[in-house]
Amino acid sequence: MSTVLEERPAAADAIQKFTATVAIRRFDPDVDDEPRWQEFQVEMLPTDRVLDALHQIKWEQDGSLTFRRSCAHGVCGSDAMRINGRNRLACKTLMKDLDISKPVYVEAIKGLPLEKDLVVDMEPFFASYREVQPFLQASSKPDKERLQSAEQRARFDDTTKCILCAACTSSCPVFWTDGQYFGPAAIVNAHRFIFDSRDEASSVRLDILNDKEGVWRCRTTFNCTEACPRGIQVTQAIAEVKAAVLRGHA
Amino acid sequence: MTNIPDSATAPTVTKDGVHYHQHDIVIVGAGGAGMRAAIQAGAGASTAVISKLYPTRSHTGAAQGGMAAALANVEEDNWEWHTFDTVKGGDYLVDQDAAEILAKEAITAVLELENMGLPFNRTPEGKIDQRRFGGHTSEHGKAPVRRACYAADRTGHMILQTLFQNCVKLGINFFNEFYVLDLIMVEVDGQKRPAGVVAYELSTGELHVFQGKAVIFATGGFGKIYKTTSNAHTLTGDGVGIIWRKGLPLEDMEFFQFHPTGLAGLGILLSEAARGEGAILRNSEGERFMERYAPTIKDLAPRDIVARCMRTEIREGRGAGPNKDYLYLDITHLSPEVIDAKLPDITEFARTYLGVEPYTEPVPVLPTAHYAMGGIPTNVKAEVLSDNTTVVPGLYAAGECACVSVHGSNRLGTNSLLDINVFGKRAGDNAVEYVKTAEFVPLPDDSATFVQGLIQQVRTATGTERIATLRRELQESMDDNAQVFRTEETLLAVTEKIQELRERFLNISVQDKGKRFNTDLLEAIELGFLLDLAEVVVYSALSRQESRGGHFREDFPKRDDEKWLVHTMAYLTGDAHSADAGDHIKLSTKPVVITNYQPMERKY
Amino acid sequence: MAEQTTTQVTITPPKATRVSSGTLYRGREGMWSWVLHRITGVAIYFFLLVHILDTALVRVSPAAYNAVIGTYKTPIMGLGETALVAAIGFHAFNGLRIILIDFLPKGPKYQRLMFWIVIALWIILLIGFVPRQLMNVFSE
Amino acid sequence: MAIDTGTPTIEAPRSKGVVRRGVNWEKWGWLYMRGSGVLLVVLVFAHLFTNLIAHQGGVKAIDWGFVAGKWASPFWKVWDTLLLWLALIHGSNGMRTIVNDYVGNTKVRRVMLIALLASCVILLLLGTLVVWTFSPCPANALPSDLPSFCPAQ
Ligand SMILES: Cc1cc2nc3c(=O)[nH]c(=O)nc-3n(C[C@H](O)[C@H](O)[C@H](O)COP(=O)(O)OP(=O)(O)OC[C@H]3O[C@@H](n4cnc5c(N)ncnc54)[C@H](O)[C@@H]3O)c2cc1C
Ligand code: HEM
Ligand code: SF4
Ligand code: F3S
Ligand code: FES
Repeated sequence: MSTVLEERPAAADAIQKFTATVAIRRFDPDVDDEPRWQEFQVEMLPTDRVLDALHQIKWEQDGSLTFRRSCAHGVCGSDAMRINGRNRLACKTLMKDLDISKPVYVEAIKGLPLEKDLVVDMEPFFASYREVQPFLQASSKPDKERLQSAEQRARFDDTTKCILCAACTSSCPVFWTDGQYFGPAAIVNAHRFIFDSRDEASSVRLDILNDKEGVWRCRTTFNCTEACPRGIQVTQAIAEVKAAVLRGHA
Repeated sequence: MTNIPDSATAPTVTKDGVHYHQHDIVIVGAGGAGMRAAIQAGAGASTAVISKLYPTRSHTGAAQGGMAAALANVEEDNWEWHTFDTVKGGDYLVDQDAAEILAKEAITAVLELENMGLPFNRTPEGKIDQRRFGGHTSEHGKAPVRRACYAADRTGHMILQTLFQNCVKLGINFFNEFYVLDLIMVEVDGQKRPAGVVAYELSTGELHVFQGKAVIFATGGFGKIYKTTSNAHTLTGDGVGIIWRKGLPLEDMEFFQFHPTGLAGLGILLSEAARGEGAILRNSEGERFMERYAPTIKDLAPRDIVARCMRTEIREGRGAGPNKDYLYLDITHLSPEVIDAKLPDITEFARTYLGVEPYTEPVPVLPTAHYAMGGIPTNVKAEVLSDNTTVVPGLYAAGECACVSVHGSNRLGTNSLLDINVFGKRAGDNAVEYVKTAEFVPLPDDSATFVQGLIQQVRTATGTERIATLRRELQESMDDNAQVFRTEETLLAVTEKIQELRERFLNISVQDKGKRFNTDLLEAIELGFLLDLAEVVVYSALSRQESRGGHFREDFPKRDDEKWLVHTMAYLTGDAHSADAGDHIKLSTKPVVITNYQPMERKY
Repeated sequence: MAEQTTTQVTITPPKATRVSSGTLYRGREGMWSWVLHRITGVAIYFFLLVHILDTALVRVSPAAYNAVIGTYKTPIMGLGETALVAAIGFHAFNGLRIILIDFLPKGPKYQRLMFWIVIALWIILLIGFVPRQLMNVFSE
Repeated sequence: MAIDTGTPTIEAPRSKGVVRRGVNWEKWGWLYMRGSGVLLVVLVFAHLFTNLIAHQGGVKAIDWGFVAGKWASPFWKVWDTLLLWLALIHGSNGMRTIVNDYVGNTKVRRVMLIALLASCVILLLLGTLVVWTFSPCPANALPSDLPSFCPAQ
């Protein structure tokens, strides 16, 4: 069997290099009182991502540039940052998709304590996550798997995709105000269990989120949904949790 | 919620700027293997998990396709067939006792994960659904079998999340962004035993010594010795490197798996699940070339075979693209609904990174460095060995950094997620048993001295070489010379390169001299590990004059069971910096455990 | 991947730029509608405070009330009143949009569309109201 | 609008210990904003329409007599009272949210919340009193200020 495939030079397509300017908001608390902007020139290929630009700067120009990264393809959640004013993963944002006639502005995510350059303290973020009891609570001890229909499984599929990158929470204007709001990521992870047919503790989680700093603080600004690199319908999930709190059950 | 001894209150003292912690069990690495061990360990003893990344950033989360277990939920299957496939897939270099444990315990491992909350895809009856995967067959190779349990194409993500969730539930103590840089070994009654580990805290630059009765290594792979790899930037083999520097052996290092379908040019993985769901590899002529090489299971042949066939197609001029240097993975015949339901993530990778629409266009792919079959030798109890048989009491290893060896010379897809769960659990259980009776090994006064020196040396180095340049040269040379096909000539070329890089490594400098989040400094240290490990890989590969599984010597294209049906054991014996690897690496062999399956020719 | 054609590019050394603050977060319809909703809400609230007080003057004496309400009849206050109606209009329509987002299962999905409908309704409202109002304000 | 990431420390989330007792004001507040919002649309637009559009001359023609004319009818009395209560509580609750969002200093916040509550209560009472004790034809007024139906005219 043989289907004729069109020759399509994809990766090697137009290996045209271009230069771009990257402005990075630098901060080293040991030296700086205030964060400061610094501009770098990078030489990019069409397949290069913002992460490649940052690497090029770190590896060839200024080794002290600091950021987190690991998987480099959008699955580990290390490198959420603000690129041209919006939260994204550096490893999922192609340079060629940005307007490179102007500098590409890169800065740390907002609302969490800035540690150095693009690195923030993630602890408050994870503290909120831990508070919603993000683990299955089921009393029965079956000797095989618990059964779950495909529909029941589909009910919470969207929110299982979360990689805890904090792009959502740190894009939320309510979270920026005082950092006390649970934030969309914690609610997403609560949602993942509240609507899991195997779980028995949804009412506990609904109770936790029916709090001063819980779901009611969400002002449906949709920044979280726009920012989520996993395409999770975050605001939708929050709305479903609100509805569940009002109903009193999942 | 917390039902373990609260080790947050375990003694911490600070002396000379070094922080000392004490826990019964110290786990290094918070990937799948580390956290599976932690769940066992945390329930029975005071446990600390030290990880250079936040646990959920570990590369287990990148695994896509599935986790094998002969549940027989969708068709007839049993663990014995699974054992056979594992042995055959590994080209008979698998220790069969271990493979049997792997296949048998697979079933409980999957059910346990389900019970912990893992949202597997379901069959119409509500049971865990299963899919096909390369090399997994029924009745000893008759036909592909549906054995891989999965959660869309993010099985590893769901495993990592589920394990982390259960660690949160148990209140496990994590030390995140702590880089373990040394293992403290002390001689007690004439026997070397672990006393603890030394870690560098990324946020402050301070050193911490973790004293433990038992130490479990679960630091994952070292794919970053290659340039084109599916592995994360952080997979630099620190754990394996630390063990190596302690003079403990490494097993089967020449066997590195190249996964057939990495995105061309980038190495980002497109799971074998794609082929499990029906995707087809094609050359520039549109031909389904795997039909020629493996008539029975075609595109679902084991990875080593497919990767070699792909390289052969390209060499023979049937590669696609302007430079005829890649092939196609074609899923255009699958309906968009099936693709969206079963392969959503990997199709998105193709869209995002190559701008290719997999619904309608074939995706350019190339083999990518993927998995280290070799590593720290352990027995089936996950205890680390200091030679072919001697156990190091209290030292355990599990996951990709370990070599049990259940993967032999080539790992089957979905067997690694299984490995981390089965042997991660065993490591945890056995460590708990061990600490019940063991005492702490007293820490020597100079516990942190070595690491202090290492850091001082790198921080103050004023050479002229850039870390990134050296690393790139190493990776490129490894890609060119120690990839799918190797010959003595190419291996010697890369040996020379490594020697040169070792020299130049003495003349490096780091620009960041600060203490906080000094990733510049750590990249230098990581490069040190990469150089060490690349050298062992190449040296072991040079010595193995045969072709088997992931190791294909064009100058010795045949498998040679007479001479080489043995594991390679490599030891660091002299000064690692001496120019000639032969001066400081000693190789020996270890017999393969064969129980039921005598080696046969491997045909698919 | 294929060897790259090496176009010579000169890398200029890094330079410091002066703006030190962070950039403004570039949210989309959802965020800006919320900003407007908040601003209009506050504006209406303060107007309401004043409006209750001035209306309370009806209880004091007709003269007092008429004196104060007289100041509302200047063109400046007339324009202010136009702005107030505009604010109320936006706040009200967008308030309904928020309510629909909260209570309709498909609400979040269509939030952006609904935002543009709000803007459309708001413009229609203003087209209906502003000319009339201005005529009233500026006619003698 | 938002605090800067430059801030070196923020409080740990909800560190003050969550003590929940009695009525959950947040939930009811949230519901109230929506419920009152729907009613307010009707109340406010009718109010604006009668005062600015339907009424000849718009705002320019509003005077004491106009108000007295409206409040002579119990229908408008009820209407405006409803409008007063729903809008003021809605607005005050909205302002409370905003104060909670942006006023970090606990003391300042407390003062502002008390001020909000006080002004809300006072204005509610005042407004209600005005509407319901209002007499359209007070004895001491100039006849020219009074609506046409007053006997004094
Ligand atoms: C893209 C991809 C897809 C895959 N798909 C599949 C699949 O479908 N099925 C399958 O079975 N297998 C798959 N594999 C293989 C499998 O995912 C890995 O082999 C396995 O997850 C390794 O797990 P681990 O726990 O050993 O290591 P990892 O998950 O890599 O974790 C390593 C941990 O060690 C820590 N660490 C490392 N060094 C240090 C140090 N110096 N100090 C402190 N901590 C340290 C890290 O922080 C991390 O937490 C895939 C692999 C890749 C790369
Ligand atoms: C005309 C009909 C009105 C509707 C449909 C309406 C609707 C709403 C809704 C739904 C909210 C909640 C927003 C959220 O939770 O995100 C809200 C908030 C608010 N409203 Fe109204 N409202 C109306 C009139 C008013 C009036 C008359 C006032 C002034 C007294 C007012 C002042 C406020 C304030 C201050 C807020 C808080 C804003 C915020 O938290 O961002 N609203 N409105
Ligand atoms: S919901 Fe999305 S944006 Fe938020 S943490 Fe999870 S993956 Fe990141
Ligand atoms: S950004 Fe914030 S306000 Fe709600 S919709 Fe998202 S949580
Ligand atoms: S580096 Fe892993 S998400 Fe970007």
